[in-house]
Amino acid sequence: MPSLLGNIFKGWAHYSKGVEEGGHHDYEHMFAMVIDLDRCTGCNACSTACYAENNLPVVGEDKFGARQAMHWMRVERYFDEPDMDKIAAAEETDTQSRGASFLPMMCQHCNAAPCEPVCPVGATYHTLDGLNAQVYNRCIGSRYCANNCPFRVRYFNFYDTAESWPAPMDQQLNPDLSVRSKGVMEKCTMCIQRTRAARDTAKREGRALIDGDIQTACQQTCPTSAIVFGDLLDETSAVAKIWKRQQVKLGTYKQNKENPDLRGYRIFEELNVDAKVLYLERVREV
Amino acid sequence: MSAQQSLAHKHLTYEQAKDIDENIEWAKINTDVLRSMENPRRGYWVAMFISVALFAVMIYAEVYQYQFGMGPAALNTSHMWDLYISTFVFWIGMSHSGTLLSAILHLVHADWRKPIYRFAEAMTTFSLLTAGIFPVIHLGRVWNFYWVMPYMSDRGLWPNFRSPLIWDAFAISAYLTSSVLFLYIGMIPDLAICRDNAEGWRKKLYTWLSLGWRGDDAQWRNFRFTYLMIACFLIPLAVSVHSIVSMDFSMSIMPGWHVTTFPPYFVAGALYSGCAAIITLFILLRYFFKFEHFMTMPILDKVCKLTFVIAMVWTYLNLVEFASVWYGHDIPSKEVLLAKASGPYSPFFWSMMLFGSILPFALLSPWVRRNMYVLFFVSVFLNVGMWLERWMIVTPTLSMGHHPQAFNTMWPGWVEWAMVGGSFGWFGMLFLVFVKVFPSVSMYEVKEMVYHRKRTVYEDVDEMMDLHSGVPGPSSAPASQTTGGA
Amino acid sequence: MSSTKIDRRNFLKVLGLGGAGAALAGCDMPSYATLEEGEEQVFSYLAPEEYVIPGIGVWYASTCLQCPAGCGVHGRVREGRALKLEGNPNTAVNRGKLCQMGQAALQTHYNPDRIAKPRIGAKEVTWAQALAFIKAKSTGTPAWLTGAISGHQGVLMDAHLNASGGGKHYGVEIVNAQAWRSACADTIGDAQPDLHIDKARSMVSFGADVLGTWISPVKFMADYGEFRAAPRGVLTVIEPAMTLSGANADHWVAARPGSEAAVALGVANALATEYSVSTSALPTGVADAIFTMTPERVRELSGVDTRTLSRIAGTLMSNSPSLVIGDGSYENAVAAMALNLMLGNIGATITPGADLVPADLAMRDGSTKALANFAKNAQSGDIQAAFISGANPVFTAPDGLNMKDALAKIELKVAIAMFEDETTQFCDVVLPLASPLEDWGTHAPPLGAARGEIHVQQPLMEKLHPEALGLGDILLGLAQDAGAAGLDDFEDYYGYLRTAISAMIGTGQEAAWQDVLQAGKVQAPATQRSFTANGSLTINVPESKAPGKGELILITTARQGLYDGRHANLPWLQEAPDQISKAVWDSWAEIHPTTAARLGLKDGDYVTITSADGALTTRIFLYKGVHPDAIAVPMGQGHTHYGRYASSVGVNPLNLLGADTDARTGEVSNTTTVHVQATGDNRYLVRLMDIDRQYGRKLTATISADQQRRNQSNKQGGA
Amino acid sequence: MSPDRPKRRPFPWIRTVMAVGVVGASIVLGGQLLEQERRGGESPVTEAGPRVPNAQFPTDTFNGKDVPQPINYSHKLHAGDLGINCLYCHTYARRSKVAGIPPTSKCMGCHTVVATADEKPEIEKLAAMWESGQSPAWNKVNDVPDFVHFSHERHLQKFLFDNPDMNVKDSREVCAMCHGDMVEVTVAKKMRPLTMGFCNTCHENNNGPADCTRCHK
Repeated sequence: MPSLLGNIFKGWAHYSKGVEEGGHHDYEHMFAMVIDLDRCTGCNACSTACYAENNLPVVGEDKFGARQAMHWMRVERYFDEPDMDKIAAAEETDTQSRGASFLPMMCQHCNAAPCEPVCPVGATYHTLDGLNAQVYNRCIGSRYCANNCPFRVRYFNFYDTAESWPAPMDQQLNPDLSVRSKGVMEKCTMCIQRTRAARDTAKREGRALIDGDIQTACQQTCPTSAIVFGDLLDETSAVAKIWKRQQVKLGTYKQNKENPDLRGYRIFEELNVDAKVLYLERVREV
Repeated sequence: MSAQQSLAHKHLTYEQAKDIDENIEWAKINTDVLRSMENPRRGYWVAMFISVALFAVMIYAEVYQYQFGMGPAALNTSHMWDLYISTFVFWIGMSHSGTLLSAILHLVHADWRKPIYRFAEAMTTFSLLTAGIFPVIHLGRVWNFYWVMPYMSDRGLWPNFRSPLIWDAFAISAYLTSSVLFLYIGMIPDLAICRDNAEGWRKKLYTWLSLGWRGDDAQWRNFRFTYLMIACFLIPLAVSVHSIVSMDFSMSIMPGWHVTTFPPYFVAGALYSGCAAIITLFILLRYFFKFEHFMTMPILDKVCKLTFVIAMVWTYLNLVEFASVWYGHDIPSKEVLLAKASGPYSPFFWSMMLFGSILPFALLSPWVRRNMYVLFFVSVFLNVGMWLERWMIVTPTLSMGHHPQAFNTMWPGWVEWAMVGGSFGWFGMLFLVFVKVFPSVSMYEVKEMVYHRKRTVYEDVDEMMDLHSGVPGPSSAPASQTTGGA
Repeated sequence: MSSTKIDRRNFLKVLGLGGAGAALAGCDMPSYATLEEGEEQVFSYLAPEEYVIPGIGVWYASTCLQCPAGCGVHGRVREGRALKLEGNPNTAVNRGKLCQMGQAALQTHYNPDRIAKPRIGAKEVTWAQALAFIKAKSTGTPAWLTGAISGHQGVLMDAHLNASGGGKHYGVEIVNAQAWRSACADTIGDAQPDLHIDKARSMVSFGADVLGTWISPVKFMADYGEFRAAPRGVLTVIEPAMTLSGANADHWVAARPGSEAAVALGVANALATEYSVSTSALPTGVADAIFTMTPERVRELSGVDTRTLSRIAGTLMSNSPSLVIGDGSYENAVAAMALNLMLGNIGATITPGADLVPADLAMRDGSTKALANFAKNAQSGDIQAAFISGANPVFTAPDGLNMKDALAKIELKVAIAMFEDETTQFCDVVLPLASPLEDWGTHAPPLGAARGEIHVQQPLMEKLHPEALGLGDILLGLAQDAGAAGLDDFEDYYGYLRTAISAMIGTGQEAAWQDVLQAGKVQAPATQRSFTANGSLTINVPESKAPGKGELILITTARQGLYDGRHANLPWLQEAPDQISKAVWDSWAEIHPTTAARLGLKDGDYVTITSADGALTTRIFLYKGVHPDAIAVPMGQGHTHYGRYASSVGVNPLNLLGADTDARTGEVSNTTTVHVQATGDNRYLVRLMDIDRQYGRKLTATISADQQRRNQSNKQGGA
Repeated sequence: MSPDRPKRRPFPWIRTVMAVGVVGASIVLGGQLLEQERRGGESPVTEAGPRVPNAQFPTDTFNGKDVPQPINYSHKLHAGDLGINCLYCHTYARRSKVAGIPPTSKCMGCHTVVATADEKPEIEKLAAMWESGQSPAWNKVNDVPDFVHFSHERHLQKFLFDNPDMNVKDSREVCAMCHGDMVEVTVAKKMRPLTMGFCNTCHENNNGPADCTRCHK
């Protein structure tokens, strides 16, 4: 039966199928990321590259102080080392003797994303590329998704952002993605516009997407090559290899590794959000 | 006549043990109630002015927010919701009182509800209308609010039926519809009375509304059946509505929100705030409209006792929640709990505990239950406590959450406060209009009540001897269907 | 290229603006307005080139001029607008990587505060008038005051100076590596040796921010990435206040300001005594100094205890080859080189650099010595005409140099600048400079030069302000006016550059030229230098002065980002949180908690910092990454005239510095003694995160290096 | 309740059920009708519309307003009477997301030979612009919102180049799917609604991507 009821039945069949397969629908790709915290120097290049690539507005000191900044990729800095203190307390407790800990934090594109089911209009959803997408022009700004995001990586346009680009700065705006207006939720898309371009190129050349076709802005600029991005379904991709080597699997909230020393871990794994960004632990001499 | 005088004399009514004086004449009931709907006095206009002013401020704030975005509300990346949602929950809660009084007490044949259920139902409807505002105005792109409704568009797009916000939309609209129906149907016989005593535009209005009610046998039979049916239908609905509202929080994964006991907790809280609001309005109406004959102290006494019981249920569920968090091993939830009790929001948390759990014990003292002035403030503070409770559910969680980078304290901006104040203005406006256009006491049910009381009196001989020695009454009780009517 | 120019202009004027305007409509409510027929305009090209397709980005290779490192970049151009910069993978310096300053070069170009027209005094004039004015006023020998400059711009500048009676060139960089360079020159006879961090297994830095602002940060960070890969290298940093390098150190040691050299010699002492490493490779003067530097002495000088010294020595011994670097003062660098000599790193992780064959192409690095000299000579009236470009002496000069008075003594001050800044306020003539994305040029990166690489800079798009001229064009014009030889037959700098490069690559064919442009670099002939030991070198260990009662030692730190202040007008970098304090849009002073407790200060308190040369008021940031005797204020903020984004934001610590210079290098000292006084005000210092703890969450987990070695040994988790 | 109540009429179950059924049925059927309306009739391929094998496309039409252009270029003349292939001028459509306006050089390529400036006043305008080195400012006729990513290249590839039964010289038919048959108009005119429903119908019929982010940016 076509049209309305047909769609409903089709949708239900698809959904139940997904449920049986543990939520894994027929993905074409499963784009994921690896961030090596031992290579990461916290230099902030990724964040600025993100501003340049994704038309992120600059809000100024007051709004930043009101925590209304729009940095999709934020580099956090911590001065404590919970795991390290177990192994060996810092020898001089009155100095930062093992340096600081940096954490590049952006949307983790969870496979079981808490933000997706709660959006009243389905503006955020999972694409067939395994990305957690945000459709800006569908968003009505109920902000439920952001409330439900344990990573706090969803950013809301509290104001109109036009004044962030006084002429001629507006000429730098990337035409491949829209400038979000006030009242719209936005977040890291893993540079979906680059995916789109790469897919068109691949189709033009009559081939499938291969590893390295797509580089996210943060990955491309990272001076220490701490960020790796790729397709987990492609066994040969660098990302898939690292995930395999780190013995980290999707679709679980508890990894059982043969080698407990392996550095791979996902943040808030215990919440069973099934994040797709794998962090490699920072290493320090004791 | 002595009974009349003693009734008219307020102080004596404290001593009166009966819910209502069965000797009160039906004509007097009509005249008293109808009088309350006529030429408003200065106090009315003052109240109306304040309400309209508050509402005007709200309109201004909304326009401002529409222009400049949600920023002026001082929301931020971790506090995406704040007073909007908590006040929304508060008003939804208020709306449960009417249902409780009319539907539940109707089913259990607690006839003392009869003089006071009408304005309670009105309160239900109007607080729902107020609550409905908030989910709309809290949207970032409010001009697209209708996208949450499932409608046929050429885009072939549908809302996300997995989202609790969508469930809200359905539940609230369903509840609003049926409670309006309940209110209206319950009013039909009274509207007929108004029709018969009104002229001018009121005449037209009531004629149109009373649907040609003549009070004959068949009408009464269908009326009772319908009324009963809607009451039965309304009770599960009322419970479900606030359970669904609670799911906005309990379906999320945020510490302090992801709580299994939220649905009953919210329902209890809703009934609680509803009853408190009933006490407030009871006292106001009784005072301003001289309803001493109908809204008698014993009834108020019963409402107070009911309120106390519900308050204790709420307190229990509250403590259950704390305990389950405390003895659980979810660190973030525990952090949120501790932050509530000791963090920057702790004053509000503790005053909520004070107003919500300690203050109700005042209702145990008969003196408080009889002293309307004290009782008025007690009931108001009970509701303040309940509003704080909603705020303390929403905000502390958002100020902590899972990710330390997002920990921060946030105080609502002026826009939010304007909206909250304006909602009270809007509610007040509606209610003030209501009491002047519709009878805020159900005349026909009061008549019923009086009649039944008479019968019960005559079945109890001792009471007859004590109270009404020698007062003659109808020797044989006519069937109930002939009671009431115009 | 002249043919493509017109196309690019069409690009810009034509689709560009429309596209941008449309993009701004975003997904706001009335976006349907743009759907109305005839609402928007679309232009067509006149005669586009084959590779120019609307809607498809084209990548041009160029060079980043945000800092002296001179990284190669690829710029994405679409509809005639430069949209994004990425590193150029072909270059040996940055290998396709870029730092945040490079990313923000776009905002230097698109900045709304660019200078559009020449002006004399306050009134705008035409180029002709401006040049006539300069010609009339320029009596005597001109002087050039620039930042680090290299390539053919340098050549033309020399030509101009020589032709106009041998004026001097003052290269000014506040953030520089002069101490390291002169130390290298004195110890191994090569001022710019090539460093191989990636080959080292342990690196120790004495006051050199190798990952942040030192010489070529992106190159070093790229190497650092390899350095951390299997087998994992160990980084130790000894410095008074934590830099980006210190924040990434396995072992960070806080030394009293000016005492890093003592620590280095203490480590050398520990090596010699505990591990009996021979000091025969050292000049006797240095070796003696090492043996005078007993652990007790080190502790009293720097406050670093014996255990730390022997731990550093142990790290160096157990992870070789190692690499020791030092900067900040001449002694730091010499002591570091001494360690390198002892550990035999010379030739292993430190290899000779190379000299470009047209030697005048080489990079003329900036120094604060030049700044001091400029001030001195100007004061003494030796400078009649000054051409200032790429430098902001009024802002960057320490207060002790009285730069403003010095400038006042110069008759003709010509600023060739993109932005109005503190210096242009004092200049008679201000000429609009084209942005690096609109200009031609060649640049010899300080470390790329080791491979004889010269990066070519080409315009990514048409000039935003038609009247702005490239530095090369201006230099060429001035040199031609001055009658320099052999320049007459070039009508613009592009022509000159193309001829010069064609000569360099030995062919003038279009194809070869296009290859150069595509690669973004040209391989210049270079002769490898060789090391020569210097036996007569001595080192005098400074008596690092512990501050007196109620005094602290002020350190002016530089951060990748705002750098020395030149990037303060880029909103992206203003809003990019500082790497360590995570503060934005303001200045702050870093103080150790114990010091703050002693002074009764808490986080966010405003303090007045007073030195002999000035005073400033800013907020404090408490953390343990600074030595208790020190107070660190980062450079970059505190502009008074620098556009809408930078003006009146934060404070400029350079105003507190005096004029005292280093005996050996002539560099102006970047520390001074200050008094710190609370003003009583307190406001939250706006930053990304005011919580520094992880609350037991597993956010940035850390494992010990032993576990990691186990991983790497069984070929797992190396990543 | 009093004992002597008369027997009540039973609840009218049948009537209730019937009422509910009628309401439900009308909702479903109404949905069907609206749905059919949405996809523009049960049989999408009509005689009037263009003929592209292996493709079903919506036939919704749109009567756009006449947009004044700097030069009264006639599609009817060039594409219709002269039969010039659309892709000859709009050559970018083959390689890029935008079809683009042909560069002036392309116009002059012919008009220096045929219908030269001194013959036709319109060409004279064009020639004047060409001489002065400025390009005509055309007014956009067919446009999609800024949050939509529409690639001419992909659509041409699917319906024209990768379509076994299509010949490149018939590109007009493919263009007509979204632009209407341009030979019917002289100066360009919007002839299809180009709404999301329009796109969506075609994507459903020709199983184009249904993923929001493929088209929304």
